[in-house]
Amino acid sequence: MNFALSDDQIAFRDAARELFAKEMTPAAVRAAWDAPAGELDRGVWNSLDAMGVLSLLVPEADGGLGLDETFLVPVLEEAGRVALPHPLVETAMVAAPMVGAVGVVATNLGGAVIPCACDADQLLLRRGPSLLLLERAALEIVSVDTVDGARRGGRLPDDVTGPVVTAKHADIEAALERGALGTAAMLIGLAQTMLDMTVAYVTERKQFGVAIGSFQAVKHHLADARLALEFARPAVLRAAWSVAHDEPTRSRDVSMAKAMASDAAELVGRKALQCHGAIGYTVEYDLHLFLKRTWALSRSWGDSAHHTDNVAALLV
Amino acid sequence: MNFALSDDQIAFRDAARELFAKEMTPAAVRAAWDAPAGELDRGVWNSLDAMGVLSLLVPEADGGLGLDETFLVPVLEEAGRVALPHPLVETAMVAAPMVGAVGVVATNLGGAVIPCACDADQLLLRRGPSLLLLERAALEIVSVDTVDGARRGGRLPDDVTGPVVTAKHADIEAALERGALGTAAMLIGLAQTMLDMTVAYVTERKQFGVAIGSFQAVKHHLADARLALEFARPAVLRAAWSVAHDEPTRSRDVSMAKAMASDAAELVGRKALQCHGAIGYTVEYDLHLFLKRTWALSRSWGDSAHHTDNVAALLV
Amino acid sequence: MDLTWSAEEDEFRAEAREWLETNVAAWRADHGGEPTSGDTRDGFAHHLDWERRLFDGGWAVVSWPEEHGGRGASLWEWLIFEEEYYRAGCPPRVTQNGIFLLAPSIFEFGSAAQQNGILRRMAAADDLWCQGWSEPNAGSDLASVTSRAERVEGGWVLNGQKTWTTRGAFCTHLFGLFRTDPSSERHRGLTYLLVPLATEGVTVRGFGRLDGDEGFAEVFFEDAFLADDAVTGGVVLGEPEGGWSVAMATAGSERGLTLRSPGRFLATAAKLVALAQERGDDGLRRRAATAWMHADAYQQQTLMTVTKLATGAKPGAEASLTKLWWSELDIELHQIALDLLGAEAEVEGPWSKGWQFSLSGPIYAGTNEIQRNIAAERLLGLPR
Amino acid sequence: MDLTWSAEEDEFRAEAREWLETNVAAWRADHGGEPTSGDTRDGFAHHLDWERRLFDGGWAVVSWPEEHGGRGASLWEWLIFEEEYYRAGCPPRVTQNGIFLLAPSIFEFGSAAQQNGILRRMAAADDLWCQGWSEPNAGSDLASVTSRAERVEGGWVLNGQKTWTTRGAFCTHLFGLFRTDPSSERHRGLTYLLVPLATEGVTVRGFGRLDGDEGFAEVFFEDAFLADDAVTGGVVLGEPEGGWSVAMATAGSERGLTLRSPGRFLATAAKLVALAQERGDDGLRRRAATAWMHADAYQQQTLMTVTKLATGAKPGAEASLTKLWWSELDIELHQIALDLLGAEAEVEGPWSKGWQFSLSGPIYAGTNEIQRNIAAERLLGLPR
Repeated sequence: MNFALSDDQIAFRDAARELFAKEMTPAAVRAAWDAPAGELDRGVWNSLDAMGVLSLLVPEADGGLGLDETFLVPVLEEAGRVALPHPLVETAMVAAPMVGAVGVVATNLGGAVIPCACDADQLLLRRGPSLLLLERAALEIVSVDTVDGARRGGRLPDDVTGPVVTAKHADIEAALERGALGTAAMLIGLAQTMLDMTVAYVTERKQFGVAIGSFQAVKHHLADARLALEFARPAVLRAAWSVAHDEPTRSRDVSMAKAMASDAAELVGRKALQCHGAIGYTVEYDLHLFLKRTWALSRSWGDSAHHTDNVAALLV
Repeated sequence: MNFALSDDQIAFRDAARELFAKEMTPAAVRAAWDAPAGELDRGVWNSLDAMGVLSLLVPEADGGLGLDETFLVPVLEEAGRVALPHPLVETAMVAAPMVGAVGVVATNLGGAVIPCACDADQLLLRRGPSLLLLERAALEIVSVDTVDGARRGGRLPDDVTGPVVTAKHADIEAALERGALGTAAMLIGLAQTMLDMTVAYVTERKQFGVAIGSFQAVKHHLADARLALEFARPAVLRAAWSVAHDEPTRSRDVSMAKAMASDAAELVGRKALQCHGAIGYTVEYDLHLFLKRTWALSRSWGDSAHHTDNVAALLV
Repeated sequence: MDLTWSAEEDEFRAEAREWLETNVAAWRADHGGEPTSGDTRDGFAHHLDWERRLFDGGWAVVSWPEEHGGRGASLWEWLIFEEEYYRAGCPPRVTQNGIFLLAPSIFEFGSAAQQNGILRRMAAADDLWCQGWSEPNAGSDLASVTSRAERVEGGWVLNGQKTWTTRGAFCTHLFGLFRTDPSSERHRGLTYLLVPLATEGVTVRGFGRLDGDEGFAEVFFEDAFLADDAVTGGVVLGEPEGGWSVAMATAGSERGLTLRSPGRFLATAAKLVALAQERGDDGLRRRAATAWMHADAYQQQTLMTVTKLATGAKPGAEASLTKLWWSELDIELHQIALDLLGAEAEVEGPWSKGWQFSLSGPIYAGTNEIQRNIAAERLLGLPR
Repeated sequence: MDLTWSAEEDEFRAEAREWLETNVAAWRADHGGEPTSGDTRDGFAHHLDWERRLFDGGWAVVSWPEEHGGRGASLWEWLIFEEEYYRAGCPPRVTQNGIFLLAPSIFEFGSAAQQNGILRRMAAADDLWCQGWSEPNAGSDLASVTSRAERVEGGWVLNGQKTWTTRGAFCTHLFGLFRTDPSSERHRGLTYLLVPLATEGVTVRGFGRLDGDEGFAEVFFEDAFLADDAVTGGVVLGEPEGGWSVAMATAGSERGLTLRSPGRFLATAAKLVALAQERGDDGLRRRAATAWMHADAYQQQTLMTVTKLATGAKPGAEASLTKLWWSELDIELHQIALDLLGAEAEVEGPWSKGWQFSLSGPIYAGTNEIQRNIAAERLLGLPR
């Protein structure tokens, strides 16, 4: 029994962290809000590609790194920390094991809209019992206004058809599991950033002559936030292991990870906004970039109730 | 529109309050824990009888006061404040309008056990589609250990039979509504006492050189308790009006009253115990008398979920 | 005790309902069916048009005396009006900060000249008032205001900065506190001033709220000369250096009965219940019913409060409980709606917009942390 | 990273499971099928019998060195043991306050003579230790202890009162803090003493917990003479007047990894899920699944913590988070069970008993208010 990341896993994560710190600043996230559909900047994406992150789950025989989800999940937590707008979960976690490294992949598997639909090279589409892989360039995509502008959502008409990747139920279930797991990891990272920002703010902000972080009510809000994160994070890491090793509990473990990460991130977001007060309530301050992504992801790839019901069903 | 009690209603309530202050002290509640089955002291009960409370809902033609639930509900709130162990809701609220003033009445309509079963003169029993009225003396009653010792619970064998009071569905529904309404009023009173005790305790109790009520965490616990009570109380009074005037919304209003009073009293109880710390966690201190009655009543005559579902059904 | 409405009140309701339903439909039609948010530049103009229709119909300020543009309605009638207003789907009031925050203080502290000069123009939406309470370093701690006004011949010279001024970029006037005794501290030495935003030296910069609408503004004062007669009846409300008590009266009404009436939440709760019926499971339908009860309880508690006020009681610290309740109720209603919508919730729409707005409730008008302190200290008597 | 158990650990688990299942069944049978609560006088005797069977089987203190009655198990094995212990339905440990609160301090601060004299007898349930932290006016504020010990020839004279002493009426020894420097204040001048309850001048009065069991005691000291050799190896643990740091080490372990292991809650969660399957609606089954996840998350978080400790980290203020989590989890589990039982919940039974016990969780071992302060100040670095 050993719950610690290996040196290799840590090295991967730290490399991603360093890259994101440099290239995925809040200003870069704002740029993703503003860039026209189809023109998402690919600088950071190309760096991730060069690091091997995009093909991490692709077998070595197919030119990938042949590693597993316990390597990718810590990287996705880092992506959450910076609110990376690119479809990294969709591409590296969901699509790559099925179709290899084929560029930027967007998908409708996760929810109501297709994030980064116009920015993708390929679209992985669920249509009835099948998964199709389509060239984006050939498709008519309708933009959708989302609360998080960096989601860059789109929709497709119902009658799109194209080459079938798989029609196996198990493949689609596994893809959904990987999507939920990757999104859970993103949510942990988002929550960590929102907590860190809030701790910094309440330590500096003074009212009534003292830092507002010295008020017990603020302390208890943030202790609750820290508490939720403390117990959601191991659940996510355990789910990564279960998926990587195809444990019999993998579906239950992934659902637990997504439910707990969604709940924790929503809670941290609420506490963060409340402890910021008015400053957090403006788009000029950065908090909203993380808050809105949290709301989007907490209900994508199955919301907390959906995954809790799955756990309930699997506990019988 | 006038939400205030009339002078007559206030006079009734205040007379009950005065009586209870004298005769239903915590020591008297403890005596009800200790008295053998069938030997509940009837001092306070006889005074209530003399005041007309027991026959308040009985028509004047039948020797009662011919008043309505808006008179009885404030009295029941007072009964809750002192955790009256006698079956006042069962007798005055549930049975009296159906069978008149026939002594102490216990019933199985409210839940899993029959409170004060051995102490009653009559038992109002639901059996299949009928309500029966039986002489207690003729029955074999089995005592049941309950968390609240003053509940004095009993059970009867399933095969008891006797004279039918009514077999009309509407009568039984109305009796259940009156029971839920009366119990909601008791819960408001219980919550008020637990809050009052806690405010007094945290104002006096010192730790770290100051009254613990000066800590923001304690303040916020008790503000939440006060908040829940503030909004549950009008819902109970409104339901009394709806029942008294047979408003079309009576079932929904009663269910809302019971759900909100149950939730409020449970919340106040939790906050009260936590703010007391260890002292509240002993049977030598009085808080537990009110806390345990709260737990019993919040789930009797339909718990919060049951009544919330009824509201949901009636909102369609 | 009598929980029925009188025949007159029923008549008032019927009249309000008919006017509101007819006129809000006409207004919508005149602005392309679904007018944009009143917190954007274009939308604000549409909403001003609505405010003027309300005024012309005699519904802008029903509880005010007729001489100032109202119809002298009772508190009961005001509650009925509010219920009908939101039931008919009428839009948020872009004039609310003048009507609900400034006007009560004008009624209590204003001279006859101020009342006559200010109130009717406010009701008619001729003058548009925004509040100038908060500053970058004065939020919950309102008494730490540093914007200052220096007395000069014929007026005041203003310097400093206000912020979080709702719809400030679209308004014409600001009311707020300024430090007029430079040696004073905390709540002493503050004066309540009325300031036309067109005054030279005053700069307004709008900025985006959480939902992206330009609902906030910063207001900068740089040696701005405010003439004593810049507002009819004078620019000082109440006594000079007595601004704190005037502001507290306003803050009291801000927190109290008037800012967010039960009608608003009853309307949202009805929509939520419909959504839950349409797409909820048992668990979500139960949560929706709980939220509906919380909205209805707010109505009942308000009726109880108005009963007390109608028999002469003064509004007290219970106002803190009311603020806690409606602000947390609003979040509850929208949270459940988002849970019902699931992944669809991220698409822009009335529920996601309402959700974002609801999150401001526990922050503005005195944070809920402050309100809980007040409830504990003033209602329960816990030590400060 | 490797989330599998080794073959040796699986073997340890199998051995523990077999021994526990067999022996707990035998013990139950020997005490009439369902032994009464260990917090009553009769029940305590039954539970002492269980403790002695555990010791004889080598399972009383698995993580202690063999010389003191343990089997030198790793933290991993201890977790496995705890999981199996509760899965087999074994009873609460009536010796726990000695084993989990005093023993860690004896290991860290005790002389060899104290370790040899005290630990094995504690493990064998020959000596039964209760804690003497709280006093009537020293609860959360432990440093305000006023019970005092005066140094005299050959020993100490004790005066004062301790209270909330768990199972004090059934124990033989008490450990606690006494003020030995009468001029000292707060956490200075306190000495950690070990006191046989049979000492003349010591009076113990048991009293009822919330559930009515005599689980608490008050302990009065009236000129009680505590001889230096009343406990083998000496009655002072650590340095005289250095009691605070010894107690903090104990309090650290009380809050930390050891007092309430995940196994206990995993077992309760499994029972709750079964109850929800049997009689829950969708909403309640969902709540039960959420609580089950919280229990399982505690297990995962503990495995992560033990990984850190196994690689040399020291337990830190994260222990406050652990205490918050298990205490609130325990209430959640029982609350849902009571909601499933509905009106039946008022009848005495394991769920209603467990519910009452769970409510003490946020109070004892440092209130959850104090724990949240610690988490905010020490983990997040917020100002005191």
